[in-house]
Amino acid sequence: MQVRRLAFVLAAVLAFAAVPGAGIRAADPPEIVIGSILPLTGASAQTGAGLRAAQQLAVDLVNGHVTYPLPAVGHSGLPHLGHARIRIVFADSQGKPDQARAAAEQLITQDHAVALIGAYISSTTATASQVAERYGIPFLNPDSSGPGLTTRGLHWFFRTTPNDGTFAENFYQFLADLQRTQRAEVKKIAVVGEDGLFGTGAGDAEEDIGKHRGFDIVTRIAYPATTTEVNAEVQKVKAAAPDAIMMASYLPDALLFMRGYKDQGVQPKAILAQDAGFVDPGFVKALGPDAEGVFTREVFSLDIKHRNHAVPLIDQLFRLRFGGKPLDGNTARDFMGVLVLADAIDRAGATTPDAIRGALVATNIPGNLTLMPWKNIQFDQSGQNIGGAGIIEQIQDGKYETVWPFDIAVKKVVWPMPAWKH
Amino acid sequence: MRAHLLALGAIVVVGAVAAFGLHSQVTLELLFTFLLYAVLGQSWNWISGYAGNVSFGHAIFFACGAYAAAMLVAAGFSPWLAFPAGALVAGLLAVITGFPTLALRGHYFSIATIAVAALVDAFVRTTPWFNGANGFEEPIRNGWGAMQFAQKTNYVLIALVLFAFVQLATIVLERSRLGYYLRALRANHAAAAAVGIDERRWKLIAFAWSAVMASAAGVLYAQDTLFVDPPSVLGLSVSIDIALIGVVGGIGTVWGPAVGALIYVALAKGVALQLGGTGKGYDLVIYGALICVIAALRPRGIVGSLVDASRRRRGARIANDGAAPVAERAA
Amino acid sequence: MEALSTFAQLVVAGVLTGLVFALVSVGLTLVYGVMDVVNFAHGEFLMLAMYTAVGLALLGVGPIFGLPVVAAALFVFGVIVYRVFVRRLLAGPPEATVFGTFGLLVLMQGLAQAIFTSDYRSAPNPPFQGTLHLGVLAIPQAALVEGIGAIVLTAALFAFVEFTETGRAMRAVAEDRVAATLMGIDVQRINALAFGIGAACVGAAGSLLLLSNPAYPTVGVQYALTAFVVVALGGFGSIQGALVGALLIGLLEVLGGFYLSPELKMVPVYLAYLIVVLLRPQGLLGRR
Amino acid sequence: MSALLEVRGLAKTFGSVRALDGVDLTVEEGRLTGLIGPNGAGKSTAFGCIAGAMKPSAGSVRFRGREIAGMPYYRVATLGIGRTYQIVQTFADMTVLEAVTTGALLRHPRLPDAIAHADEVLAFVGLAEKRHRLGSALTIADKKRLEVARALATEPTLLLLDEVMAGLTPAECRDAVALLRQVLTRGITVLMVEHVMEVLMPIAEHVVVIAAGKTIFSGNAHAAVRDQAVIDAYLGSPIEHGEIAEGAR
Repeated sequence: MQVRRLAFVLAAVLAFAAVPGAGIRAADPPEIVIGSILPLTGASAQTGAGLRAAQQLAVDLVNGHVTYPLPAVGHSGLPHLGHARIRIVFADSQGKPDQARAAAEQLITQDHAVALIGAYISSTTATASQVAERYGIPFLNPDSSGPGLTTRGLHWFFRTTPNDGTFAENFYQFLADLQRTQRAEVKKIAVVGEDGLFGTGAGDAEEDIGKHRGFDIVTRIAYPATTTEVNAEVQKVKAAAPDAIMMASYLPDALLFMRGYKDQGVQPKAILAQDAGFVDPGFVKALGPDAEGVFTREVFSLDIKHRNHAVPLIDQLFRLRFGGKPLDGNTARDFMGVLVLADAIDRAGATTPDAIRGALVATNIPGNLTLMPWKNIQFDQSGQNIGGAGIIEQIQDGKYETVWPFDIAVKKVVWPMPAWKH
Repeated sequence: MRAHLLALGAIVVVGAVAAFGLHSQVTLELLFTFLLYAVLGQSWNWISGYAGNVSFGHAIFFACGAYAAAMLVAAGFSPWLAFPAGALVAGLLAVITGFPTLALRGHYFSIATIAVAALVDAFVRTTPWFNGANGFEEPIRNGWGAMQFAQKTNYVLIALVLFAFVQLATIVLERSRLGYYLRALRANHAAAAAVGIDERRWKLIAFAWSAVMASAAGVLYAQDTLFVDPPSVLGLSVSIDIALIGVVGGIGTVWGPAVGALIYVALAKGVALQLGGTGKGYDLVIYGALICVIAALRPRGIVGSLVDASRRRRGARIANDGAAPVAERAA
Repeated sequence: MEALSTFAQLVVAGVLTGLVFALVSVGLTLVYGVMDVVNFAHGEFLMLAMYTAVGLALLGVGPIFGLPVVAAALFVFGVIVYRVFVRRLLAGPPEATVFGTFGLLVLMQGLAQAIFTSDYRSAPNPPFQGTLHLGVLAIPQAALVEGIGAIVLTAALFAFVEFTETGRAMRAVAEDRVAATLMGIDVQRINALAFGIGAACVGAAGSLLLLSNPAYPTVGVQYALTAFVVVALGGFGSIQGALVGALLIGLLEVLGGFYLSPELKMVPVYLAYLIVVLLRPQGLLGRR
Repeated sequence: MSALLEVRGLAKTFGSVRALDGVDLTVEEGRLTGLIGPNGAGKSTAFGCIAGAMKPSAGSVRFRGREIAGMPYYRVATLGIGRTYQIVQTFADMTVLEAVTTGALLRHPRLPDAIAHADEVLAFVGLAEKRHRLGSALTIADKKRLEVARALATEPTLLLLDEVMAGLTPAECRDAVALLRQVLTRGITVLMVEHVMEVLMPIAEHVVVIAAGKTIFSGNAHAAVRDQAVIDAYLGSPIEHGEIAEGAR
């Protein structure tokens, strides 16, 4: 009967699918394979493409001979491993947790990666790192800021980027410094964020640390990330009349809020944003003068070139590979992530997981040998880099200027933020 | 009937052989995902195919199982309890949401399922014990007790058992009072009422069974992925994936969901892994185009149209030569 | 006093939000009412319209002057999609149209990501960015223009369907396709026209929406969901019903967001839908 | 003989139209009762109220002493009232056997028993050799026969037939009447709605005639034909002398 034949065909197809997948690999390549999981399709595909270019650039520099004041760069491969070259293999997480797990499995079992790096979106980093934990492979996360990732007690998980807790701490440290230097009076704080993992993580940290430091959290607002209007949210903020508003939003909602604040005359002394929508090129372009004075935390800025002259050079190399787009917080962190991993493998002198993990634990790279505004790169037992810190930029004359910490600031803080222009 | 059982037996045997014979974790992973989505597709097929009420909110039942497993493990219980617990919650949820909505016609029901799913999503996000947007992450364990394994083999075996159960239940459905009544309701409401079929009661039974199956698949998903949060198990995109598997394969047939799942896995997972490096939405383009072609040319899906073709040929043949073949009937 | 002015502002905001929802839903009512086709790719038509409007804006033609051009472009797109694809779906069983338009949704999402990438794109310095202040109320000009656009579009469509020859033919097809054919109406032409005009409405909506929203591949998804709830609430096929449904939902979302909580602001919207649909399956003003 | 179905003072208004204005009807157990009347007399409305789903504005419909007015069709069927529709309703993509099995499932939940019972009913109505044919591929007469078989499969105590003879050739009518006689011999009570008098004559022991929404005759079929009120209802009452005079002026 027609369908019976089809059912048997189905069974046969399954059988064939099983055989070729045995995955027998050619002789072990001289190269050292690093597996990278990124959102190459789906909503974050554009960001994923940038991260991919930055990671590839780092690998090429490690395999190249041009030297820069950066770890593991310019020695034509890894010196302690007979100058073996590094090869990075990318797998697409589509921004979905289960797909990220499948990608991690492929990189470990089929591509025989000695270590993994990835995965930008916190939920995909969670599942991919669990696969690495199960197989006992070091996993380095350069770019997910969800605080929970390093509280899971994973043995093989390391994170170079500061997390939302650090950034919230930065905000309050910044406000304390301003009070000391410019008599800036901030007491009442509004915490606003989209209701996904990003907004919730940032919002919780901002609220807890704020209360802990004696600030008055006058309102906590979570809104559906896909909302097409924010009238109610703006009215709630207006009713709370905060001195400062902390925002965690993507571009569409960020624009809605800023226009709402202007229309409703919500005039805080400062708007402190967790980058994302507030650093999207579309933000300043859409708001023009109304974007003036907004503060945003950042992990990287081209302004710190005086700390490490490699910064502008790497920025130039990156623009060549990525359509002239400058190095930003995400791409810079991923670039550094690959170097930290390469450096660890080199110091391990072997590609066994334990050796690499040992080298990672022993990592202590001084801040000026990185592109980042960090004290240094050193992991605590939960795998979190304790030397990391964010910087704070302010939009002045349409440009993002580093204003804090003061030792690397290039512009003075404009306080309070200018009134809305009508 | 016999044909189905033979085919099911063959697939179970092949699956078991592949589970033990194979070493490539990636292929085993694809096999596991195929079985999981075949179960999900079949569970959706019971309500949207056999009962004729097209659901776009089916993820809420999948989430019952997934959250049950994650929360039970977080509370220190064995994930195996999630099968009965998830089934109970999913069944109840189906009855509560199905009772008022199952009588709605066509698009009204479909949009109602989206609305219900959005309400459940809001409830899970804002109720403290579901951990809101953070969801749950299961600590790494090993062994049958914790239903977690380093190798994929055991996952495939459990999925195979679940797949076999679900297919068997569907084969039995077609030869049961529920199956006849659902077909009657879809074929002609007036005639169905005349022979005493209470639409709401029988569709609720189908809906509850459908929910229980989806919940079981949710438990397996949670134990394999070890991470559960609203967007990954409850989102509209999850419901859409489940619905599309049923459509491609063929609604109201025993083997439609399995074929749909095979295509889904081959396309969404296989292509993405291979095309992974390019960074563009190519797999979505291929997938969307395939659905459009199938919907336009073969609206009953691949298996569905085969069934129609065979039945029309058999119906026509009987009409003219009058010879009555053995009561054997396919699909 | 303070609470009163907040309430007044919220009501005004709710009405303006509702009008934007009406703007986005008008095309859907026509397509559904005439041909019984719920076009699940409605959101993607809106996304395409917004990208077209951005393209025109980059060529110097702003969202307002560009509106008729985008509407015409979408009209052509709508007719082509009907002739090539939807016509075949209608020949199949009822679920074919549901899943066919679903495939279209996934296809257009993939193409948008491949061609436009997921960057946010908006018109360079769009007009009407200021705010109107009436006493204590503050009304963004963009929202006002979109609101006026919604009312004009609804009225125009209502007039077209009620008073023109083609409009009557469309209502005949909606009432009874077979009878309409017997009356000598070329149903295929009417369906193509209805699908084209529906798409043109979405084109106009896309252009106006660009005043306050950037274009990106998934911009249409949330608007489409709301449009379905609006159209079902107002009664499928009833153009004025969609306007009433949209205003109700706009108010529910904004007031619910303030007096309930922002995170739960969609709950009253979906609850209202379920309550109305269960008590009046044909919606508020629908006749089905 | 006890009355199986008693309809008292049945009234139904649609807006301002009084479709039924006091219909009384009694169906004796084991006998075939005909409900007859000219077009527009309210037969279908009455049938609708009796068969359930249509809620009468007033009056009662008692089946075995139990009030069933306005009860949904499926509940009425479960109580033991089988029915056919004026416009035949078939399960299009089901075979004849499957359709009748669906009916049998009401009393025989296990499929094998239901199929066996369905086969018996098919043999009884003479559709056995077409058991595998698709319902949609049958002639009108066979479709009506299938609908009767489907109703019989639910083992009703009362069978309601809504113009089951409509659209049949004289030969098909004879076959249908023969079938009805067999149905009666199985002790099933039948209420038949028709508007063609001579179809009812040979088999209806008891006839109820309604006109303009009222019962105007109840009794033996042969007596009905000679009853003045019935004739007037069908042929229109003779014009009184006075009326013409007024009209003409």
